[in-house]
Amino acid sequence: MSGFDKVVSSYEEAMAGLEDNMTVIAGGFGLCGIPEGLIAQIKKMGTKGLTVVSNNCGVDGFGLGILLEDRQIKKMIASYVGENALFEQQLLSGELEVELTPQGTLAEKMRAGGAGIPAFYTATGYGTPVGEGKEVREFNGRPYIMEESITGDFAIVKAWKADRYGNCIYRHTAQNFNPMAATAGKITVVEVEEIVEPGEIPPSQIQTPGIYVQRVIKGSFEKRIERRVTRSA
Amino acid sequence: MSGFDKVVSSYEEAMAGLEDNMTVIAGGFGLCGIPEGLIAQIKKMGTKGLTVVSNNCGVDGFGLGILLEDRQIKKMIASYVGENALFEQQLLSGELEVELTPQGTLAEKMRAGGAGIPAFYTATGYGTPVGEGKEVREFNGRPYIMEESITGDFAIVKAWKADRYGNCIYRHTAQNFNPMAATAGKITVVEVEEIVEPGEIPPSQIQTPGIYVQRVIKGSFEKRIERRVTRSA
Amino acid sequence: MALSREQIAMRVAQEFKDGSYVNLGIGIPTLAASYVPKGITVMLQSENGLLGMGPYPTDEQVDADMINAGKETVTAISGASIFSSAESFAMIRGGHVDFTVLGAFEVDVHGNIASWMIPGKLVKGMGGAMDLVAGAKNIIVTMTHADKYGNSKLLDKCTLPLTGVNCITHIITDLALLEIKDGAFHLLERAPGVSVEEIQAKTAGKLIVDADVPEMQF
Amino acid sequence: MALSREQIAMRVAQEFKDGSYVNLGIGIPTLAASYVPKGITVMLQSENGLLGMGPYPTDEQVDADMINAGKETVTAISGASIFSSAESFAMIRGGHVDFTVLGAFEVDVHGNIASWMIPGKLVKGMGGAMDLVAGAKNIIVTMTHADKYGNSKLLDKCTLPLTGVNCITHIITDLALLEIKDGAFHLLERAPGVSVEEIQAKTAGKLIVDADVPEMQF
Repeated sequence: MSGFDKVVSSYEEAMAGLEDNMTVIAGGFGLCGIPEGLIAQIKKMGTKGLTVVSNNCGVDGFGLGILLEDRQIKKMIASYVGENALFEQQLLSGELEVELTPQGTLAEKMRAGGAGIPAFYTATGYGTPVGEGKEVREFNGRPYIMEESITGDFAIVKAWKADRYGNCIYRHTAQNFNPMAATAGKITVVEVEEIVEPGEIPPSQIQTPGIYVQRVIKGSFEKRIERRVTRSA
Repeated sequence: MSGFDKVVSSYEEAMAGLEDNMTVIAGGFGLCGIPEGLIAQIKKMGTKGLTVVSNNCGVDGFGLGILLEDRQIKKMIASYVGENALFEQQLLSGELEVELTPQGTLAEKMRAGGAGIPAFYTATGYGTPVGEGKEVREFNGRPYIMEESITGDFAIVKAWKADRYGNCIYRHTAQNFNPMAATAGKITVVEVEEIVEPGEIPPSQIQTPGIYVQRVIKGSFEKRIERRVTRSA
Repeated sequence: MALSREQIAMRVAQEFKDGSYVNLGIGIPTLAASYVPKGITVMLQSENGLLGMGPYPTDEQVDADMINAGKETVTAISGASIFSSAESFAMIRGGHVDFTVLGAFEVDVHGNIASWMIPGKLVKGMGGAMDLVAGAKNIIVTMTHADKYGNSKLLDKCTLPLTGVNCITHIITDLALLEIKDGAFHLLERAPGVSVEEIQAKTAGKLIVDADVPEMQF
Repeated sequence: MALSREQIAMRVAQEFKDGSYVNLGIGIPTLAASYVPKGITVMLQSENGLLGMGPYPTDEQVDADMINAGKETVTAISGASIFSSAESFAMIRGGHVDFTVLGAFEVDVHGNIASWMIPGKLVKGMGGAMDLVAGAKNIIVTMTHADKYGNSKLLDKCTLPLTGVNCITHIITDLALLEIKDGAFHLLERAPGVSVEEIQAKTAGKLIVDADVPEMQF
């Protein structure tokens, strides 16, 4: 089944084909479950004018935040961007465009993009700035707004394990947006902690079937913690 | 956590509240992964005028087919109904109304119903009898039709194992429509092969979180096979 | 006397029903988890994909892959489930979460809420708040009754960009528990020692006060 | 001579590209799985929720919970995944399945297909066929060139209720391989020993024939 072997051995191969002005969909919630090495590769490549779709934009100096340093991001589609001074500065100076999208709508837009559904209706955001300019329609007497799906030229995903066919599982809450991002890229690249052989992950436990995945690379992860809160034992 | 214990001990309790003219969403594909005991209970209760939403309607004498015997089903929403002489007879005589729905659209309608999405667009069925009377809209130059979601007064679901909180996993391809059905019932009843204690199913392997489930009952299953095809060893 | 943050959280927790699925926003709402009444159990939903959120971890339990929607390290209870963001908001949008508790800048007599944006200051984003207020069956807003300049946050009409319309039914402030219906705030309970007059003075929106308004019981 | 069912399936299998995800309809399409060329691997998607469908089970392997979209008992290959119907059709509708092969009653020069309903006879339902033709990137239709009365199934305009519009690009019949483009059937290959004249006679829709039409190679 060599035709299904998605494993690549370098980050150059992993992100080959990424060009200026493309759209990149990224998994992750805050700094949890982010494809650290793929983001670093985009920084290294210096690709500019990117539209990045991700729940957050990292923090100063880590995660997607590092792509702000050389102004690689033209537009950010996110639900929450409040942890990043450089982000704020570029937003206020007009260098960075931001499309704030409710978190659930963002997740659903990615899923819909991957699932061939061009648009759906949600009550979320009706009557708020999010609903402005969007079609409103009533169902059972309640108003909903139409939201269109999102797809990307690339999707960059962090999984726990993948087999050579690209079948992925995620670890704990590092799952978050990753499964939806994985479905929505023309080229989906998954960075994993461990590559296993086909069959090692039981078929019903696979969270992202390999059909959505074009490339798999083994990474190493810092896994920085944004808010370490503990209790005494 | 007794407030979250969803286990009931009789089929009467499991289907309590089911009334004439209600809508019942059922999991299963053909005879695979169907809630056999819950269907038998509906037959026993004699509830009439039901709208049943299920990919298929069983076969003569098994699965949802047994609800045809006493004409309990008024309307069937399904993608394929071709294995059932009694079905054919009631359809031709006008006793049974049938709304044929493409399989993927049916699955998505259930998911949307559970997810608070009242409608979505799909290319499936555009230009065919399925698209007649439905709103057509172009996205990126391609025409799509609007499909509305489905919810049920009851959802009847077959799972492999559930814990007392209603967290479910499915076995092999007996998963099929069950996870979507589970999200779309005002009262979702899950019939399982085994009830386990909370924590026995690892959190990331749970396929239907208990929040969707109101009642769990342990059943016993015949698991009739529709088309047994084998090869020599 | 005005309630402390902890007391607001305690009053919120009294509203929890046994067997409820609850989403608690950052701040006072999260505190409510510490005051769930005896004999009542609730299961906490965290919108990043966790149902059955447990306490903060011990040092040994800390795991970068195990966080809550506030990006804090957490644990999961026995019987928890973990899922994608799409599934998490399917639960929320689909009305499967019984209770949502969240903070706000302003609430008005129509049940509108503003909680995510103050124009002129930097916009951090709405996160999951718009989905939560659109989807939850019961929403309790917690906030101080007035801002630090004494301006009421309970208005006839919100002035800030909205998070949701027509969705808030109950508010617990440092001064009172109020219900919103028929285009007015209805005073249901007073904080111990707080007079109806003080509440009236600090409520800009239409307020309806019955003859006898009981004090909160703790 | 007209191709047998097996030969049609063999010709279909020649179209498979290494590393393709393929959905095969009931009948001749399913047979194609047996003729995948050496050195080529494809992964079979079954729309009831299985990617990586394997051969039929031995008697010992039979499991009622393990079936394909034709409701037959099957097995899964190593590296297979199993998922819900919603996920399965997300794959299909979203264009992630590379090849779909299915049967039809009629196909026309506009790429329309009719395959699920003959009015007056009982309607069994479209199952997943409408989703498959709407979502697949490449669709091959397999069918006999004409019905048993000699009536062509390749028409200028389908007469039966449609399964999908503007979606079919290739047809493999017992007589020929044809491509649909620019409002016509284009004859690409003939079955061995079948004349262009016979194909022309049995093709009701506009047919374009190049000077030299090669025979299929097996």
